[in-house]
Formats: sequence, C-alpha cells, structure tokens
Amino acid sequence: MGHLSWIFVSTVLVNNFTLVMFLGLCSFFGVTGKIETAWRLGLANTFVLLLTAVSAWFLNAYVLKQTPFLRTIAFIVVIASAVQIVEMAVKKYLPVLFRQLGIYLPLITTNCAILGLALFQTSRNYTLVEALVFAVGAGLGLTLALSLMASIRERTELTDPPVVARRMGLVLVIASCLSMAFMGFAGMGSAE
Amino acid sequence: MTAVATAPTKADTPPFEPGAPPPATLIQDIWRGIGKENPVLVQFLGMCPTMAVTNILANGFAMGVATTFVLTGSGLFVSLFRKYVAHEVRITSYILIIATFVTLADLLLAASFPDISKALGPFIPLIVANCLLLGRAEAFAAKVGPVRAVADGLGMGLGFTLSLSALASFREILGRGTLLGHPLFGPRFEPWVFLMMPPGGFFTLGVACLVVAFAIEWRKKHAVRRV
Amino acid sequence: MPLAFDFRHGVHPPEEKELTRELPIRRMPYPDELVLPLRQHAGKPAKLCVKVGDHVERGDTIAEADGFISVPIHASAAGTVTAVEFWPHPDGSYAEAVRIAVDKYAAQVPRPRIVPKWEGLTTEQVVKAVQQAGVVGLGGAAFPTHVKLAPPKEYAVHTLIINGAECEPYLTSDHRTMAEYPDRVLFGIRVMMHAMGVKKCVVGIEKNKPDAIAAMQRAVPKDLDVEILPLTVKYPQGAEKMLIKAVTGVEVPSGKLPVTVGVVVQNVGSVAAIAEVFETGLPLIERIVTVTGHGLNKPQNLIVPVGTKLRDLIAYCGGVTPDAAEVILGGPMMGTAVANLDAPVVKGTTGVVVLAKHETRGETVYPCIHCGRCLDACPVFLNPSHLGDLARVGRYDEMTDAHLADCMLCGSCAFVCPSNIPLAQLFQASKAALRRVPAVTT
Amino acid sequence: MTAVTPPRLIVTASPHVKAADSTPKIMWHVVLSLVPVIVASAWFFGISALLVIATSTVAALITERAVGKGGTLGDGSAMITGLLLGLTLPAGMALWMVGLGAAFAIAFGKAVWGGLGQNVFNPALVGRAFLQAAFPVAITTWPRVGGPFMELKGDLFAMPFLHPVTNAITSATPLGLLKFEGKGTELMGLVIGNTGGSVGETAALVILAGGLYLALRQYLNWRIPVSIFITVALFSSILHLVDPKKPDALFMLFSGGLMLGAIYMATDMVTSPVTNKGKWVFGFGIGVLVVLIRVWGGLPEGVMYAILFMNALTPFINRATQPAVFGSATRLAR
Amino acid sequence: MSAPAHVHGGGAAPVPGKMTPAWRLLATLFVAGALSGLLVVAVYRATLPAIQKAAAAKVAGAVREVLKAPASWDTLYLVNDALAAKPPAGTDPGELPKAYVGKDQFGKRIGIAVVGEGPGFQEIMQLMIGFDPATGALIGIKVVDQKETPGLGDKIENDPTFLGQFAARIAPVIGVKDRAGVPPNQVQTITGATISSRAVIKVVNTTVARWQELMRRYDKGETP
Repeated sequence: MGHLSWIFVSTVLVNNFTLVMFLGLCSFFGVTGKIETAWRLGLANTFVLLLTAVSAWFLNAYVLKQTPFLRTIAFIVVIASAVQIVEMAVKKYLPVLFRQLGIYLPLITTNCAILGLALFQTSRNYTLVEALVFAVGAGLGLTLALSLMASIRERTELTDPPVVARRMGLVLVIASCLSMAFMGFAGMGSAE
Repeated sequence: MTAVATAPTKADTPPFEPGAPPPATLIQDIWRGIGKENPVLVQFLGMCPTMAVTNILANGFAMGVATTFVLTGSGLFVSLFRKYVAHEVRITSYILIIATFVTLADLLLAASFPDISKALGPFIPLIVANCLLLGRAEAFAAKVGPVRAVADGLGMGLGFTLSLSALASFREILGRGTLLGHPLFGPRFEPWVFLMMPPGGFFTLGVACLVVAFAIEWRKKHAVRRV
Repeated sequence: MPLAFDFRHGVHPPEEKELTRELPIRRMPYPDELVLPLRQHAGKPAKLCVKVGDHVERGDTIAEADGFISVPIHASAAGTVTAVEFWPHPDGSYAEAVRIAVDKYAAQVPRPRIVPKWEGLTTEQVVKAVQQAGVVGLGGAAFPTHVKLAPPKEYAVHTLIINGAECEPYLTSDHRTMAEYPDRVLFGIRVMMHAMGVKKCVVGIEKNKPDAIAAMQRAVPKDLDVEILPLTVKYPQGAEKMLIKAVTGVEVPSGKLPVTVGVVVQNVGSVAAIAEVFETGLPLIERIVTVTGHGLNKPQNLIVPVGTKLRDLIAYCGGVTPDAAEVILGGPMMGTAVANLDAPVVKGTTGVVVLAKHETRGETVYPCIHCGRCLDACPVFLNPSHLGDLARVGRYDEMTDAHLADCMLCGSCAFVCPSNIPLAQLFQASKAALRRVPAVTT
Repeated sequence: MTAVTPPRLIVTASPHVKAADSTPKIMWHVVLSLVPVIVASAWFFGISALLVIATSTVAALITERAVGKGGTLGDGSAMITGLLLGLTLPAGMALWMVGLGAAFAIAFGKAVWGGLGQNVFNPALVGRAFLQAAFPVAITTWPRVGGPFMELKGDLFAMPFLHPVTNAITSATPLGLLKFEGKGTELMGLVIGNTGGSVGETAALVILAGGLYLALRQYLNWRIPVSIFITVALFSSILHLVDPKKPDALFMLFSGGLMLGAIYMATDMVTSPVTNKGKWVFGFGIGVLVVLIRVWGGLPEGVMYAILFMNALTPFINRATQPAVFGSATRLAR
Repeated sequence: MSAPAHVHGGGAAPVPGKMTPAWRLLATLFVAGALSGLLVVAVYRATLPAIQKAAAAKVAGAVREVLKAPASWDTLYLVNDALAAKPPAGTDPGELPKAYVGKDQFGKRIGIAVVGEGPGFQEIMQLMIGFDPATGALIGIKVVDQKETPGLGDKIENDPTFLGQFAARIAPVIGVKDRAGVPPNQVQTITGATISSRAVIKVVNTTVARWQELMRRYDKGETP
C-alpha cells in the first residue's frame, strides 16, 4: 500500500507528467484560457491513460514477451485503435459525454503522455494494479497542470504583456514558474 | 505566359491535390525547416523532446539526429507509397511507417551508443508522438515526390537538430560548465543547476522564444523605418 | 431581519456636509435669463407649446407631457420666450431648450389656479395632478413621480419608503428640507399614502442628520403609521435597493423593480414637491439646491428657479476660489462634471459642488493590483476588478455574464481604488457599448 | 469681485472624489514597515545582511528600469521585490548570485507578464525559487548568527560565475536541524530570531509587528496571515498529538520563513485572491502545503513553494469564490 | 500485425462518393505492416549482438567495481523468492533478478553483487551493491541509475568520497552529519544532499538484509 501511494504521489506531484517529465506538452501549451476545456481535456486524457495502461500491460504480459522490439509499433497502433473504438462507443452510447469529450479524443492519440505512460510502466515493470495507479496519477497530474495553465492564461488574456512575450514567451515562463512551484514536492515520501 | 498557354501543361501534371505545397527548389525545401518554418523556434512542434533531452548537448544532438533519421526515412516511404495508400487508412499507415523508423532508430542507437540510448530512455520511442512527424507526412511527404520529401525531412530534421543543439549547449554550458562533457571554465565555475532541471527547460525555450520574437520585432521596426 | 438599518459593503467618503448643514434655506433672486431644456426627466422629452415672443407667467406650461412616462415643463418665472434653440445641457450635450428673458419688474405672482382637494381624489386623479405639475424624482434620477404612484396592479404595495438618506457627500438639500419643512414632507407622505392606499410608511434618514430626525419625529401626526428610521452613515445608503435592504431587510431580486417586494421608494424632495402641488397648486418650477464646495466662496442652500444658469448661481454664491477646479452637478460620487457654466439647473439637480484642485482625482492611473478593495466596496457584490479588466480589453459579453447589468454606477469601486482606475466610467461605457450592439439571437 | 469661472475647468467622470490611498502609497508603506526587519537582520547578521539586501534591491531597481515599462520605479513595487528577495537569502550568499536572482525576479517574475499587477507569481519568490534551483548549495549555507558587525559572513564578493570559497562558520536552520538531525530549537530563540536562517526571516516578533502595522492601516489583508497561522497551528498540533516526535504548533509557526512568508509574501495583493472568501482558501492552502512539505517533503522548508503553488491556483480561486450578486437567486435562497 | 488492421478497416468512416473497398484498406495495412515488420526484424537481428554485448559489459563492469575485481563470478537467479543456479526453463533470464557471486582466484566466495532500488529525491534510484552475505560487510557500491538533483543529489554518484566510505562498513548502516570516531556502521551524509544520501543508505540496508536472507537459504540448499 505504501508503495502504491508513493507511486501515486510521485506521479501527481513530484514527477508531474507535464511539468517535470515534459509529457503532453502540446495540449499543455495549446490550452487556452478556458478552464472547462482544460478539465474535459484532462478527463479525456485520464480515460485514455487508463485504457492504455490496461492494454499495454496485457500486451506486454502476453503478446510482446518474445518481441520487445515491436513495442513502440504495437503500443502506438493499439492505442490509436483503442481510442477510436472508444470514440465510436461513446458516440453511440453516451452522446452527451461525446459532445463534451469527443473532439479531444483523436487529438489524444498522438499525445506523448499516452505513449509515455505505456513505455514508463513497461520499463519499470509495474504490475497491473501499479500500472492503474500510475495511470490515474498521471491523468490527475495532467489535469492539474492543464487546469492551472488554463486558469493562469485566463488571467493573462486580460493583461498587457510586452509584444515579444505575447506568442509563446510568456506561456513558457508560466510553465517554468509552475514547474518551479512543483519543485517543492520533491523528495516527498522519501524523507522518512 | 497567358492562361491559354498554361492549359495544356496542366493536364500533364498529376491530378490536383488540395493543400499540396507550392513548387520550390531543393535548397528551398531544405532551408525552410531550418529558417522560416523552424519546427522548434517557430512552429513549437515536438516540445516534449525539446525540453526533456536538451539538458546536455550530446543528448540533444542525438535526439536531433534520431528525429532527422525518422523524418527523412518516413518522408521517403510516405512519399513512395502515397499513391497506393487508401485515403481512409492513411493516418494509420503513416503512424505505422513512422513507428517503424523510430524502432529502427532506437535499435541502432542502442547498438552504437548505449550510454546515450540509456540517457534518452523512452524519449526515443516517444518520437512517434512528435506531432512534427505526422504533420510533415500528412502536409508534405504525402503530396510530393520522394526527392522533395527527403529534402524536406532533411531540412526539418536539421532545423530540429540545430535548435535542440543550441538549447542544449546553452543549458550544458551554464548548467554544468561543460560542453560535450569537457569542462570549459575551470574548477571554480558555479553551475546554474536550475538549467539542468525541468523549470530550466521551459525557461531556456522561453528565452529562445523571447529572443526570436525580439529579432522579428526588431526587423519589423527597421523595415518600417526603411520604407 | 438580520441587517436592518444597514446594508453590506459600501464606502465612507468624507462627508463635507458641515459647509452647508447649518445654513437655512434661502431664496435666490431671479436671474436675468432662464433656460429650460425640454429634456429634464427620464422618459420622453416634453413637447414644446410656446413660441418665440410669447409672454409667459410664472408657472405657465411651456411644454406638455408626451405620453405617460413624461411630464410637462413650466416657466419658472414670468418673462418672454426669446429663443428655442440648442443649449448646453447639464449632461454635457446640447439639447433643445426654451430661453426666457425674465421680466425684471414682474411681481412673479403665478396665475391664480385651483388647488386640488386631495381627500376626495381617486388614485388616477392624484396621478394626473402630479403629472400635470411636472413633478419628478428630485434625488437626481428625475424619474417622473406619478409613474411610481401607479404601480402595476399585480403587485401589492405594503410600504412606502421615503428616502432621506442623502448619502452623497456635500449635499444638504434634503437635510434642510426635513429640518425646516417637516410638516410639508409629512403632508406629501399623507397624500401619497392616500393615493396608493398604503398603510405604512418609513422615512430613512442617515444618523448624521440628528436635527432632521428630531424635527421629523416631532411632526409625525398621530393618525399616520409613519416611522422615522435612523440609518447607518454610509454611501450609497440612498440607493433604492440599498435603502430597501436597510429598512426592510429584503433584497430586491436582481433585475427586478422594488414593487416586486411590495415597496415604493420616494425621495424627500419629491414628496415635498407633491405637498406643494396640493398646498398651493404650483407646479415644480423651483427646487432646493445645495451650492457648495471648497472651491466656492459662499456655500448655501438655495431655492433656485429651475433653468437658472450655473454661472448666475455661482456668481450669487460669491464666485469661486482660485484653486477651484471642477464644477459638479449633483454629488461628487455620482454627479456629472460640467464643462460649460451656461448649462442650467434642471429639475434633477440636487446640488452644485465646486471642488478645489486638491480634492479632485489625480491624473495618474496605475495598473490594477487586485487589492480587492472594490469588492469590499461594491454594494451589489460585483467584482469590479475583474469587470474592469474585461472592460479594458473590450470583452463586453463576458461582462454581461459577470452581472454588469446589476451595476448601478454608484462609483464606490472607483472611489476606493488605490490605482485610480475610473471603474465607474469604464462600466458606463461598457453598458453603452452593450446597448449599441444588440444581443445576437441564437 | 472674484472669478465666477474657475481658471481651468476640469471634467472627469464620476466619482469626482477619491479615497486617500494610492498604489504607490501602499507600496511605500510596505517598504517602511520593512525597515525594522532590515534593522533586525543587520543586528543578527551584521554588514553581510545589509550588503545582501542592498545588492538585491539595487539589482531589482536597475532591472525594472531596464526592462520595465518605464517610469515605474516610483510605484515602489520593484523596491519591495528587491527588499523581500534580499530578506529571504542567507547572509553569506555571493552578491553576484543575489543580483542575478533579483534581476530574474523582476524580468521573469514581473516584466514578462506586463509589469505591476499583471503577474501571477510573487516576483520575489520567483527570484528566490530560481536561486534555490540554480545554486542549491549557496542558498542553504547558513552563516552563524552574531559575530562582529563588520564581519563578512561568506565569500560575498566572489567573482561572477565563480562559486564562493567560504570559510565562514556555518550553522543550520532550526528546520534543517529538525529534519536532518532530529534536534529541536529553543522557542525563545525562534521568537527573538538569534537562530540560523535567511537574513530577514528569523526575527519573528519584528515581522509580526510590521504586519500588525500594515494590517491596522489596511495595507495588507489580515485574513491571509491569520488563516495561514490557524491552519499551520491546527494541522501541526494534530500531527504532534498523533506523533509527538513531530514538531508542535509553536515551533512550526516561529521557525523558518513562515512569518515573513505569511505576512509579506502571501499577502502580495497582486498574486493573492481578490475575494475575501478566496483569501481564506488561499491561506488555508498555504498552511496545509507548508506542513505537508515540512513534515513529509524532502526539503526542510516549504513556505516559498507553498506560496508559489497557491499563487498558481489564485486565478482559479478567484473564479470559484466570486461573490453572489445582490438580489441574485443564490443570495435570495439563503 | 493484423489486429489493428481489422480495427481500422472497420473504423474508417467511408467518404460518400469515394468508397474504397474494404479489401483494399486491409491490403494496404497488411502490406505496410508486413514491410515494417520485415524491416524491424532485420535490423533487430543485426543490432541484437551489439546491444547484448553492451549490456553485458555494463553489468560486468559494475560487478567488477563493487566486488573489487573478483577473479570470476557465478550468476544466481531469483525465482519464486528463492535462488537457483540455473534459470528454470520457460523463463526469460534477462528479466529475473540476479545475484553475482564473486570468487577470488582460489574459487573462494568473496561476496555477492546485487541490484537494489528504492525511491530517491525525485525518482527511483538503482544501485549495484557488493557485500559479504555472511557478515553484512559492504565491499563496494555503484550507482546504476539515478535522477537526483544535478549538482547536489547526484553527488551520491559523482562524489567518490561518499560512496567510498561504504567499503568495509557493516550493514545496516546509519547516516550521520559528522562521523565521530570509526563506528563501523556509520557513514557521513553529503552536506546539502541529506535526503539523497539517506535514500542510498536505505536502499543499501534493505537490499543487504533481503539478499543476506536469500543467500542463507540458498546455502542451506533451498531451491525454488
């Protein structure tokens, strides 16, 4: 249990997927000042992360044992397919949810956070339960980072930054500051 | 040339493809990725590796070379098969091609430079998820001949490598006081550890963006003055 | 009733009322010329019914009401109509106005007229009489008073609230009216309660007017259920919704009129004007104006004929001091600064304040530091800081979502703003911008 | 006969009068209230403390002049950033690092965002977090309290880019002692301030007095420090009751940068919530994070990171704690 | 490679007026999959020896370092919580935890080298630990993988005096700020990197304890 909670805390705060591991930056920088969008994107991401964690785990355990060199290809293809199946299923059976999350699902396929999760859980030899905790933590961490970025940008959209900072400069400085703020969590859980 | 004269030549060219890139010389195709459409500093594509591996120059450079390899290889293959790939499954096919080349890059790197391969870890396989690759395949390689596709891939790759190397050099020089592992400033140099850490990654790219934006503004201002 | 006699938030601007608080109301002599704009009230402007060269007696109708939400305008003095032309209006624009050269040697006695006997009149007749007399809200908004006397039938009005708060700094006209003419005010209340069939009336007076409170309390007749309620001294205590909250503890729902909670609010001055109609038969041709300010030599409370030019009024009050900088019609919180002293006193002019340079707002505007003082000041619980940010970048639609419509432009936010951001002005401009762009129907 | 018309009639929008406070006035009062803290720092750490604070302030002002919008030195905000950054650094820190930190604070904590009022993170803390990340050893080398006034507490004048050669006697902060060696510190020392630590954070009483002055003059919002203190006290008391080895509430309150952070950093108007409810939430969040990081984190002190993290949440808190409008359905339902 | 083909063949939304027959879609993907598979397998075959050699050299180097240059070593495999000299059939020897039992030139056991891991300041750290299972005396330690703060926490890897002092200490060791005298169970932590130092000590202690027990049982003849 202690191990699982360490994985969780470490993934959400200490090694936040976006702010420390640099995964899923496209959506992180692409997110505008709309918190609702960030939440939905985060939620959709978490969902896909969970899906990926499970499918990647089974792939590793039963299919890729003898052919580890096919991992990258297998993961990306399976993730893409899984997302597409889910997209269709959600569209058919949960149209309300689809309207909220649907447009993000295809984007997520090429989100490096998803593939990164699969690769990291493989290289760390996580069990299925650990992988699930890892996925939830990663999703939560992504959602947190996205929401923080969105709410800060909501504010900076009302301000008047210098011309040179308007395009990406300020966004990267924000990311840097956020990343610094997360440095305070370093060592959490290993200090005892 | 008048419109009448162009009509027959049009029939000889391949069927019109919407969004096909305008014709250009090979040099232009290569130069585009380095300058005006620099994937890192202008288009902000492939940010994850840009920041994750640029803490030292060797890693940044290796990542750049690996990406260039994948860009060129996948560009070539996408372009070669562009007429045979059905429209409905093209993205899947592109991903398959890209993933293949990424795997090749991963294996080759692990065989030749095991230390760098270990340092880059999962970020080599993660090249698959770099939007730059799918973007170039879809927007360029799938619409032009193999030579141009390779040129474009090479250009984009060079632009990527150069930007990554520049960022990585900055981070390594100030963050460690070394370049490619060689100490530059002697033993009393105080490294700026900040640049080695995640916020330093965001910061370095941020500064690069500010500098690029400043240069653009400066040129704009001076262009106006000249007029 | 959790927070009676008070409302939450609000500000405490310096009162500055001691300049004129003790000065009895005096009558100003007629100036040489009067200028009567046809637009002096909320609603449709009056319709002109005299022509150049006509001789008018004091109290003669010179323009008629145009519809129900409109009132006639009467000549404030005997004289000759010399022109009907565009003239500087107190709101800063130019508006059609009737110029009357005052007959210097006239006795200024109004034509004999029938004084209506209020006891026998129905609601409709009282409303008609009040409209004919041109009475409007004298608190500043100049909304025709008779309209309020005839609230929609679906609402049962149970309480009449008389606004004697006079929360604007400097102004003392309502204060002096209540202190000097309490009987007239109470007579007006009696007529109104009769007309509206209301059994209960509360007069809210800020506690900084003890003499007015005492005078009113002494004058309350035994047969009327009138309560004189001392209120906390705070701006904007005199705002309609704040006053209702302070008196009844009920909040008027956002976007609704006070009648929805069974309350009608009238200003003290308007009530006194109604009383005048049923005492003397005279229409609203003069009003009590506080002429004051640290930039003025002789501050006074004056009965001023409507249409008197500010130049004449200020000259009568001894002119301005060398450091006078800004002339304001109304109170300094919500009044408008005038650029042209030829603009006349109109029915809604509660006071004329001449501010000295050191009292005016500085010119430097700093960036918003999000100190949150405006949130603590806003009586309607808006977030002026956020609204200000939105206004600056022109995101008016989002301002609507942030309840801009509830803003009553009281200026509390701008008053407390340490960065000197003209929030009230921004909001006024945003409201105007939103009115110009009709909502897109989806 | 006096003039009827004023010589120059100005026409402004209403309201035409204004409360006496202005933004520069608030800022300069904060500066004023920091004077005793600076004096206390000089008392404990001598000339070194003054050198650090002066360097930081001068560097901040120069940077503001260079990259700011122009004419913004007079509002006093750059001065505050410089002073506060200096107060959070150890007395023996090489001055080139101090100056660099201050420049970073102004350039990337403020100017890039658009200047005063537009930044989301407290600039002084951005500068300090940068220094903490860039020079982790230098910023955690705490000189010992006391000694002759003119004594240099470290290699203050190390050449830029070179690391200081320090031979000064160092000590540990109370929090460091507790975390790494399991040793406690006398409460009296914490309250008075003769313990190791940043130049301006040790004298808890002086800081409290400054905060009280500002709170009484309404130049800081008392809700933030009070909610931080309450949260830290309650949370750490509970932990102390469960496990007596964990520090008690008084130690938590008076050690480290909590006082300085709660009173001067967290209350920065620009980077804290505007709503009163939001201020309580903000303070609560800082309190919880401080205890979490101090007790379970890898670092001995977490006030800076707690405040930075809550700064990041501030736009969100603002959004979530909008007051209900007068007469709105939510208010009427109550 | 056909599984994804099914999915996508069925999933692609047909464009009205431009229908591609399903067999073409499948064929496209099949050809692409086959080609890429061929390519990957070929390169994998070609590079495998080099990769394996590099990995083996790395392990060998680490073992040599932490056991202070043993003459030779045997490999034991951990299967089902017990050690075995040979990996059981059907398991992948590359995935099993291993102990390298070092011997001197006379074939006498001088100690074992094992990999231990645990949470560091930021991430999991991996150490190769050489020790004498009989006494718990440490022989040498090498950091295999760590992501500690550069310039500070990474001194656990780069500062030879820190790792060097573990030699000849007896596990379990404790970390102190200033080592007083020569108690055999104390090591001095790195100033400014106390947490990382302690993480190393923790990993050393838990790893030694675990493998001491495993070795004891192995020596008694227990097999999986």
